[in-house]
Amino acid sequence: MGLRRVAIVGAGMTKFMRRALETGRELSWQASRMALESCELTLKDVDGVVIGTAPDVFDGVHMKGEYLADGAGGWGKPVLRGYVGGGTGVFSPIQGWYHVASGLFDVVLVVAEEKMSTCHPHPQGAFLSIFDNILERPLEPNLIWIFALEMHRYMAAYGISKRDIALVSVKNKRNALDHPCAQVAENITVEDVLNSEVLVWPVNRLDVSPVSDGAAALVLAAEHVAKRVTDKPVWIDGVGWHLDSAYWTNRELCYPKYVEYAARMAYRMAGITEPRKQIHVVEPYDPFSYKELHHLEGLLLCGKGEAPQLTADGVTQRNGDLPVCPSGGLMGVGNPIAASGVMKTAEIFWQLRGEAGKRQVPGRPTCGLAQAWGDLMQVGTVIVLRT
Amino acid sequence: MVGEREFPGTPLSDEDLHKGKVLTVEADPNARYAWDTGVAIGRFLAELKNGRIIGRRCHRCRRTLVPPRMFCEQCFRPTDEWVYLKDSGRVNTYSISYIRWDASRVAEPTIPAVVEIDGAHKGMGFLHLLGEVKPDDVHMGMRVKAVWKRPRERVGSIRDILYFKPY
Amino acid sequence: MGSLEHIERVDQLGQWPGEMPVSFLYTVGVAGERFLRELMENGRFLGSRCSDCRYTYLPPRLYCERCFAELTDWVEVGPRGTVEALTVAHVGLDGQPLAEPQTFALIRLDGADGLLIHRISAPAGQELELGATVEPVFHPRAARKGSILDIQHFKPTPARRR
Amino acid sequence: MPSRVAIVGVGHTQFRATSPGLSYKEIMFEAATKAYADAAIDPRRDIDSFVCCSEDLSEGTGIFDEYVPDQIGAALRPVHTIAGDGLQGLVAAYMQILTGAFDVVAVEAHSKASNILTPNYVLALALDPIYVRPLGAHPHIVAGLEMSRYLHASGASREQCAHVVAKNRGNALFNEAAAYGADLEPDEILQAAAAFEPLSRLDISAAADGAVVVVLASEARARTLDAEPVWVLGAGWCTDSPALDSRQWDTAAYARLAAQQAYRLAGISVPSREIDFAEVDDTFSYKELQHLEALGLFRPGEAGPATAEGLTTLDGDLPVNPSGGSLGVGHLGEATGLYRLVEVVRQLREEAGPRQLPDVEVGLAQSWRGVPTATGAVVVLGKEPEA
Repeated sequence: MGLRRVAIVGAGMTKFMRRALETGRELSWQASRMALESCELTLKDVDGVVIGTAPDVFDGVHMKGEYLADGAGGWGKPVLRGYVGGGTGVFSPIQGWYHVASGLFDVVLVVAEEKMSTCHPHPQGAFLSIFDNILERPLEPNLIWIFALEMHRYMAAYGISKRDIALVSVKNKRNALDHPCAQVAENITVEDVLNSEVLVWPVNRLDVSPVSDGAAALVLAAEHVAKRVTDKPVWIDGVGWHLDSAYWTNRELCYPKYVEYAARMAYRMAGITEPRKQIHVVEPYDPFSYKELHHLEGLLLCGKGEAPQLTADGVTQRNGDLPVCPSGGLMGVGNPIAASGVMKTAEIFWQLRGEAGKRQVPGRPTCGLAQAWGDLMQVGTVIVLRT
Repeated sequence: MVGEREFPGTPLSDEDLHKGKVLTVEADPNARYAWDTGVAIGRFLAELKNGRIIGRRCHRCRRTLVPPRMFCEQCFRPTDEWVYLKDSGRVNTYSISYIRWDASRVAEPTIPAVVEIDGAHKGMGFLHLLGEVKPDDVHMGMRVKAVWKRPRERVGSIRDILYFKPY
Repeated sequence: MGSLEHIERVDQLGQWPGEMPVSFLYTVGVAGERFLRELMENGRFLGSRCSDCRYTYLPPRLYCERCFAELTDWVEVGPRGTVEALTVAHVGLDGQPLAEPQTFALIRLDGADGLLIHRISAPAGQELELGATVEPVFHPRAARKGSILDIQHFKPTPARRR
Repeated sequence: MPSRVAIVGVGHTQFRATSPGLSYKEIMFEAATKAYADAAIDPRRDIDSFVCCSEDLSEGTGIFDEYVPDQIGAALRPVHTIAGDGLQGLVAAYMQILTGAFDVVAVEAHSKASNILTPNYVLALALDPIYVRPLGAHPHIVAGLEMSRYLHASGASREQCAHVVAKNRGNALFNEAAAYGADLEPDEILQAAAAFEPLSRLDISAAADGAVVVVLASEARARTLDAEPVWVLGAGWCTDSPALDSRQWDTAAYARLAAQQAYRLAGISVPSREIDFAEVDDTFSYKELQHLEALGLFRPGEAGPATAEGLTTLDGDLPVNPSGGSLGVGHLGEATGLYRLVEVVRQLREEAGPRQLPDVEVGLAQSWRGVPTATGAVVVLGKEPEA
């Protein structure tokens, strides 16, 4: 659809950590440099930089994109920071895509960073500021409230149990044991999830991804550059994003329509008509266990309310018919908000190149998808990659 | 292969951070605001002070919107008139919270809910709390009614409603 | 500005107060640890040097922003430096006039390319100008915390010793 | 070659020191309504994508992108936020159209600066938290230092800067949207109280509230609309080092590099001859001079004398900031650059009323993100498509 094809040619990331010694700028540099080295490019080769990072109150820096710019390779270059809440991580490569597809850029560095440990007494305090300033903040909501409300609505609409949902935590935390950057990888059981501390029913401690520090980066290139620097370019064949109304208490929460719209936009661009058949490996956004299921449905990879069965049947296991979150996802690797979406995109990149090591899914996948979500249960961002 | 690479990053423990093993700088943002409530929310708050819930109606799509807004996001046009709604409704969804906004534990759980307001367009409501009910007795679709602060205690705030209770 | 409805009661136009209810705890980072500890313990300034770009960062950086190399070449710079820019602040963060105007300078420490921004204080009657040579005044060792504020301020060097 | 991109609609509110009785949503709605009426389009049907420009801490809301869609007709549509000036939002829209995947894209930016009770504290959060912020200084010391350096390096004088203030506030008298029009003599400005020497209080633009929306369209789509298109001939944006220690202090390197990119796209080789008028950033008086030189509209050191001689007045050889600039209109936060682009559009459409410049074909709008950033953007607009 775009005038020019755009490929991902390199990826890098830091460990995801509860607390990092590095400053946000240092984390950004670590991930960016690794991404450039992975494709043997240097900063000189980079024409433009895209920075993805979500609320400034995590890092405790106003105009955080400016602050991070040198660590992200932006010195003396065109730099643009975009964001769509939690959807930012997958939006950042989309933003990189339109830079290159526009014809104005040949090589773009996409960098996402979050240093949530800066925020005290707890990063969740920062989330109070995402609620409506006048009608919601006075009620002193916790971030988890709204997801508990959505999860409950989803469970009720389709008769889904907490046990069905807990399987996602078990799978993703186990997958993450093979990820060298993982923060909360472990072997747990469904019972462990159900017996973990109840935070906001129906959400238990082990249904929630952690707060994290970390950065991740991608190198995007136009076709003529991509073919020169690698024999394994991974093409960005479809991108989509949609933002629904801010009035979340006016919307039906049991189904993420905005994810469906974003997916349809990306599928149209990528020529995907039967997503379940044409897509081989997916990294849907899983900051909470139920979100993976919710998103599989929104991505039209199964019918409404059917994702739990898919999970129970083992279809979404790494060696299943449709591997879902082979990285370990946010539930296992960690969740430095924007960086985690770039991590997901990087995972699909590595999977399609056969470079995912112990996490490699079988069957030589040629088409994969990464998706993120965020704001007030409001935004979907989708990217479709092919070899 | 990615699994063999050395990934950067230096994890710290809580102790490293708080017991001086690494150098740190503390800061208080002192970021304070006074947001203009505007036409729609200004009126909504004024009516809460009066013990009433008010919405705005769009004549084109025939929806009555709450929280009210001066524009219809579906039709992209100004909304047309104010409509008083009832102070009752139904529980659209709810949860049971054992934590505060800052993640600290509470002794008695609170029950956040989305309450669809009677008189508003189907499915439209706002976030509030439920009260005078045990968590186990709440169910989706339950009829609830606002419990207001006493008139002289109301200030024109969403908290002029203490909570919604079954009725 | 246009309003979609006539405002009946200007005395009832409302505002809702709020704030960012958090505080921040920043790590000083990999390069910052080395720089600030040296400042605290020995009152010495360490820069980090990129030999390819011929640039010595101060404060030091872990990486060169120009070529992205990891910087491992640490060099002592200063403590004397040159004033590159000056400003006298008459207004404080609260927007109110300061009781005492404060002078700030961009200082290039000898041997560094990067510029330090800090308070500068000259004895009464002594005019400060661009190009002046200055040196740091440190807090006593026991009072230093590993912070940029371990330097109280800079002051003009009394006489040129060579 | 990609097709051209046109500005097909502009809309904005008046700009005033305060905007009591109106929420940010309500002022955005007004600007959007006007822009869509100007373009004669229905956003719910005709706009493919929306870009909003905001920073969380200017709004007092985390991930502010949540609250943008409804009042600009963007609910459940592709919407994203650029954490940058409106001109950076505009280049994001420009690139989206150049990909060929979007025909019509709207850009929004606004200021509710009056709602920030502690603006200097908020701005101080943009300073480096380790090395600069602990000094406890008002962030405008960065501008005081830079002005000291600029005057030293360029030979410009405070008097010449005062001419900038007198000119821009005078121009604002002819702009009904402007908040701070005034008839002042340079001498009166020089006598104003010192703020951050060499800056006086009157050298610093004051904040104002307001909202701006601009609609862009592909050439093919622009041809089908009633509105007279104004063409984007070139655009560029750039970030110098975010760190105060390693950036260039004498000249505005970011503006020079952004202009190079824009001029290359626009095919401009002698900007001072090919550009008829300019709207350049004048957040602080000296910045207008520094920017004019960085943009190549004057040689280094010549913008000051030229301004004092009246070359940049409404009837000068190169009118600069006919709108009144930030000094006269008010500083509009992230909407600053976007409103200046609106002024260029109005001048090229010959709709500028009492401040209409005669015979203008090509105009330039430039933005700077303010202290403590070293980021700016340049957009060159032209009346007629090249033959």
